[in-house]
Amino acid sequence: MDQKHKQAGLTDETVIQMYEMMLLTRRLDERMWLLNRSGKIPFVVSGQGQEAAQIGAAFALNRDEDYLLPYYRDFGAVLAFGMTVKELMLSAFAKAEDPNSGGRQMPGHFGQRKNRIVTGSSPVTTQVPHAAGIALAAKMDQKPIVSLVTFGEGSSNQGDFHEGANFAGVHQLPVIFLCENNQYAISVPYTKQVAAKNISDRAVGYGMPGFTIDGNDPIAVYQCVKNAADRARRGEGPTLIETITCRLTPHTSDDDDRAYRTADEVKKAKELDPLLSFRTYVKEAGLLTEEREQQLEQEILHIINEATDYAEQAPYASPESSLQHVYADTKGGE
Amino acid sequence: MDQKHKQAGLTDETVIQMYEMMLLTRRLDERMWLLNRSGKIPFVVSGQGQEAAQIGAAFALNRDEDYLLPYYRDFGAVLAFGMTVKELMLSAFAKAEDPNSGGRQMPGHFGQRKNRIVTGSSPVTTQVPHAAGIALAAKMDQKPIVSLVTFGEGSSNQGDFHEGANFAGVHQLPVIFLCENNQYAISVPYTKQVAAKNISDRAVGYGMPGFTIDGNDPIAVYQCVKNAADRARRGEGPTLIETITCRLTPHTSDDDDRAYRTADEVKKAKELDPLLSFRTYVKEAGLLTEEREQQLEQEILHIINEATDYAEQAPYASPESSLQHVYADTKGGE
Amino acid sequence: MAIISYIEAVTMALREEMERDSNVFILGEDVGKKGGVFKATEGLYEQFGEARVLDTPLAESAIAGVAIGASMAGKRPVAEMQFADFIMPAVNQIISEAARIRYRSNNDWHCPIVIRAPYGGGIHGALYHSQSVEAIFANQPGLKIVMPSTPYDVKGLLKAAIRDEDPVLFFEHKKAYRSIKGEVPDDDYVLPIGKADVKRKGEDLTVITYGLSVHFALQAAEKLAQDGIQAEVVDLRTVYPIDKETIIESASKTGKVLLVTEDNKEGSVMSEVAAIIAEHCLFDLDAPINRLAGPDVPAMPYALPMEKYFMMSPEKVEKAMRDLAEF
Amino acid sequence: MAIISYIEAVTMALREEMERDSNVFILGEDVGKKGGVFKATEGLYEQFGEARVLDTPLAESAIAGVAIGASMAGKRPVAEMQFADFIMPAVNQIISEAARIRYRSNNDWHCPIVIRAPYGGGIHGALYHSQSVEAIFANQPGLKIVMPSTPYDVKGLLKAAIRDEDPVLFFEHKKAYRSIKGEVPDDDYVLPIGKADVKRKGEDLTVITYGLSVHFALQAAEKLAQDGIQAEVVDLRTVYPIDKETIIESASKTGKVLLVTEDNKEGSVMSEVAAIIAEHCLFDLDAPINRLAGPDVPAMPYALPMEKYFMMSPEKVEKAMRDLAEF
Ligand SMILES: Cc1ncc(C[n+]2csc(CCOP(=O)(O)OP(=O)(O)O)c2C)c(N)n1
Ligand SMILES: Cc1ncc(C[n+]2csc(CCOP(=O)(O)OP(=O)(O)O)c2C)c(N)n1
Ligand SMILES: [Mg+2]
Ligand SMILES: [Mg+2]
Repeated sequence: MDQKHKQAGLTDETVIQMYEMMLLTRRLDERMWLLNRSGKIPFVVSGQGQEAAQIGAAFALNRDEDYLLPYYRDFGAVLAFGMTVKELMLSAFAKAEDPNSGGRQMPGHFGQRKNRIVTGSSPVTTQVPHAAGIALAAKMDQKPIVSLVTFGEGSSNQGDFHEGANFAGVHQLPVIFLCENNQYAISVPYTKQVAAKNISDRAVGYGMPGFTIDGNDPIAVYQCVKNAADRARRGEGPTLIETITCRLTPHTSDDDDRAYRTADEVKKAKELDPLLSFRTYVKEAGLLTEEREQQLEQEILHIINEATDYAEQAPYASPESSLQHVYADTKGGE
Repeated sequence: MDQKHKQAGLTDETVIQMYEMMLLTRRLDERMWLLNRSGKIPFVVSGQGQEAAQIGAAFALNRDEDYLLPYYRDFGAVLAFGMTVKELMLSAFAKAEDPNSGGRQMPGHFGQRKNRIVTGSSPVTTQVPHAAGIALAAKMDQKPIVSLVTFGEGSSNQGDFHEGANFAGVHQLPVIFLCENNQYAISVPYTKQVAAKNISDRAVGYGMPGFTIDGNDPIAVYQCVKNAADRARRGEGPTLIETITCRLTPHTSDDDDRAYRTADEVKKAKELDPLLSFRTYVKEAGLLTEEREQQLEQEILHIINEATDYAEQAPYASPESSLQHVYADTKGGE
Repeated sequence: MAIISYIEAVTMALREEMERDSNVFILGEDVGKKGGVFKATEGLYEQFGEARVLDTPLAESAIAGVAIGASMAGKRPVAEMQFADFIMPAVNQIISEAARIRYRSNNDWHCPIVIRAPYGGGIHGALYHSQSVEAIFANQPGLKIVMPSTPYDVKGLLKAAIRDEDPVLFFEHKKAYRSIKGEVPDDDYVLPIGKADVKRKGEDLTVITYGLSVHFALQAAEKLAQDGIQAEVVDLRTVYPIDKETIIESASKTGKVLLVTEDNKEGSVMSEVAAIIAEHCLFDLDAPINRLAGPDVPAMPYALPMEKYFMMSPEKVEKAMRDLAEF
Repeated sequence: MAIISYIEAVTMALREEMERDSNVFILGEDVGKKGGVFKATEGLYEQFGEARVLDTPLAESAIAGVAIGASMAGKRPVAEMQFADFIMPAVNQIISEAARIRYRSNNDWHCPIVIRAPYGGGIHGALYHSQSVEAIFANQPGLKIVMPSTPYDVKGLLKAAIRDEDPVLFFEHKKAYRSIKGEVPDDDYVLPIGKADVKRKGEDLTVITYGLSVHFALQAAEKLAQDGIQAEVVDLRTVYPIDKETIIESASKTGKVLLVTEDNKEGSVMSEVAAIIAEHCLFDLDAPINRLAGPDVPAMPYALPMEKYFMMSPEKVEKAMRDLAEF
């Protein structure tokens, strides 16, 4: 019998790329925490535990044409869409060269036009109607483009989720709604956020298919998002996909999660860490040797070191540049 | 076999009361249009075609304790909750004595504290979270009170529907969400509003039961709302009920529906007019004779005539009274 | 040059822009087959088809949010809010998103949308169909707020708004829709957003206002002229960001300023105008800066006597102008 | 009398009011077990239980709307918006509903809710965790907006807000939470909503401000005093509806007025203050009314140099005061 990734239509090369990107994402994330704890960067929000969902989803798209509307944990997805480690470090250090915002926004507020990563804000879920709008434009222009929008399960309780999903349903737009369900909205557990068994139960109310899948399995996520993208491109409309994961860190570097969840709970979740299980998978599939793994870690370390040094030394935007880009014709000083 | 209303637990007396109230509601509504077309009142919004849903639902509640959060077509429901024809006429004429608003709001913006009819506004669906809040208060106070909130199917696409329903689901609140699905939001037909088969398909996403029923059958509505109210009082949480009806008039007196629906469509809907089928029912059940019917029409005519005369002659609020009641301590002139 | 109504100028601008640029499209509640509840989009569904004149679900945050998304993908959406009063559910999308997209992305993304909405009272619309909502948005850098007074201005400014690279709120006075008529060229023209317009020259006092009240001020000015008092009438046209220069110039010239808005008084855009004058023209003033506005109650009541009490009128403006002239 | 921090005063007021009146309850995101992201509700979940300290779903319109509903059924909800920036999805509930319920029902219903929200910058919160949002609401009759500067005022005004019969927005400066400390009586007391407070008496110029900037003005005033310039510092405390009397009195007395806000300049609540002075004290003024405010860009950037450029500071206030004194 074929290996799981082959069944899903993934080549050996692609699946190992996915693994490498997951590892890169994790190591970058870990470095950010170190930088934060040593006082070098003021803030971290991270995606640890959700990389499989993010990377599985991103790889299922056409990363040269489709649009990504990520939320703040989506380091894996934006890396897969072409943002570089250096660029993410520039954002962490809030430097002028940060392509997301030139140091104007907090880290995790992604945006990069050339890679069709749509600029995001802090108020959650506003990106959901945007994804519908982008898909509407694609439909009008008869371009085979899909928009993928992500959000937390807590955020799926905002009105904008409902309105955006409904709009996409009515107009049968090529949108994929990806809910990264990590069981918590900061300190609020799933049961106090939602009474439905699954977030995907909401799909039927918008006339679209809904799926709940294991967010720790990048191949399962790939497969499900790929099917949704294919459907979308065939003009069959949107899909709601919920990936079940766990947030392996506190909410952000400002949070202490011991106030609301037990160490045991986190420990158990860490046993399901998608990085571990995917490593096992690629090894057992004969795609990753011990040496290559060592080498890969070295390469990644090097990339991250270089990016950190660069970003640390890069200049801030000038204070007066705060005045720029309010309107198309704002030069600053107005 | 028992008659349908008996199976539903309705006595002969109650069922005939329901019929009388439906007839009263319709005749009042018709009078309002006449008054509008003859230039006596500036505006009408009406509930023709939806009376069975409104009155079936209202009768299923404890009209001495429960709360009603109606929307603008709910003349039947507010009459059932104790607002009088005279009071509604005072509102139509925008006179000072109007208990809803003292002539400040347009007709159809109901509110009467003594009857627990909660004040409403024009922006649709804002009342949905209010209903959850009232139910939350009831739960906190351990009172066996239910809140019934109504809204159109178009309005169920607003964020506030989603957020209010989700809140009620999470906290298992005693709320009944009643969607009066009349197939149109002004000119926009159901298929351009919603891709789901039924509005009630949304219930599962909030962890509550959902039902779609014939809104032309007051007994079916009564039964379904009664079950929901019983569940709510037992602490089993909210219910979403969708009644399928037809709006027999244009959207309001300012609308001309010939631009967007055919005469034939309206004609067919009129054949399903709940007033006709319910009259047939009570007659066949032996609860309404020809004479009683005549007499009833006379009584209603008299009530409406009297109310019209009274309201027409009643004084407006003084211009300066516009300044009152901004805050608890606003006397006016501030 | 034809004489057309204010609302016909809206339709004309929309039609011409849709003909000019295939990226322009309209979305909103009942804008399609029905042609809008006020008929502003009448005929456009027939001319441009369903794909470019979209009837949306009843959900304003989605209307704004979808427009924003489409604009980021290269479209030029013109969203209609059925009444300005119903823009409230979309405030998050307008303020947190539309207004901030260019700035927060350091000029990488931008958001060229227009949101049209009928506002204003005097049409028996009660609390929720009469409001002036501009002040809610008139402190949000990134937004532009246009509120035209004449059919000529409507056409030129709506076209400018559609071609603008940034989000524009375009508020149309619903009482002006059919009551105000004027000459409008058939040609293509745009008027500058951000510039006030002196609608009448005068030396004795200045009235600064916008929207329907411009006409009240002009009528009153004619009456005063019969008594030899020459009032200058400044039409703001854009209420945010405001045209300081024109304000300062006129206020300095006449030394007597009356500010008129149909909105509630406290916290209206006229507060900003007063602040600008107080900051820049203090020593040129011969009289306190006078604001004439709606009372500070939530919104206009339905019953006619109360509505009239709240609503701005030529008589109220004239009285305030005479009082000021006599100061 | 203990010296406590600004945020401790918030918690104290909440606790005492919950002890006093069993109808008072709290709802918001993370207010329960976690005690709020800033810890304003710390210990209350433990003391009053889950039923009176509700962790809500992440949905601000529901938080406001549910609070409104509960208040109409006799409760006294205190809703927390996690950051003032995230009040935007609730604007429709606050403006269309809370502010209008008493008026539209002709006094039949009313809506005694408090909505608390941390606002303001200087904490490295970037565009969406630094904003001053009061101007959005400061033209909505029916609402009251309280923005205290000291722990003493926090306690007295939050208690007053909870006992008020009408909706109150209560904005707490998040940078003040731990940096500002002061004496707060253990006793029960309330301070009047709608009244400004003269925090420092002076004859030479008036600074009118609110929130954190009150402290900047007081610090600057001390410096000026060393040079013999006596500044009066007026703390608005309630920014809507505004206390005209106190403003007029102080402006008339000193004749020189500096208005300070951390918000963007155009359309801020200070525009209204300027308008009031221009309307009532014109002939008492010795200098133009000067506004010191944030620049007109969407909101405070994240990077430190840009944040500092935007943010108000004692130095900026002092400089503006000296310039005005020398005018
Ligand atoms: C409108 C809004 N309200 C509140 C917040 C504060 N906030 C930031 S993240 C968060 C929780 C989000 O939970 P979820 O959607 O499950 O995503 P997760 O962080 O778990 O990935 C909250 C409440 C916000 N950013 N936006
Ligand atoms: C927030 C908001 N947007 C728009 C409107 C204008 N409007 C009034 S009723 C209506 C249609 C409502 O349709 P539906 O909910 O199906 O109720 P129906 O009138 O059919 O009973 C619209 C768009 C409104 N009142 N509120
Ligand atoms: Mg989560
Ligand atoms: Mg309908």
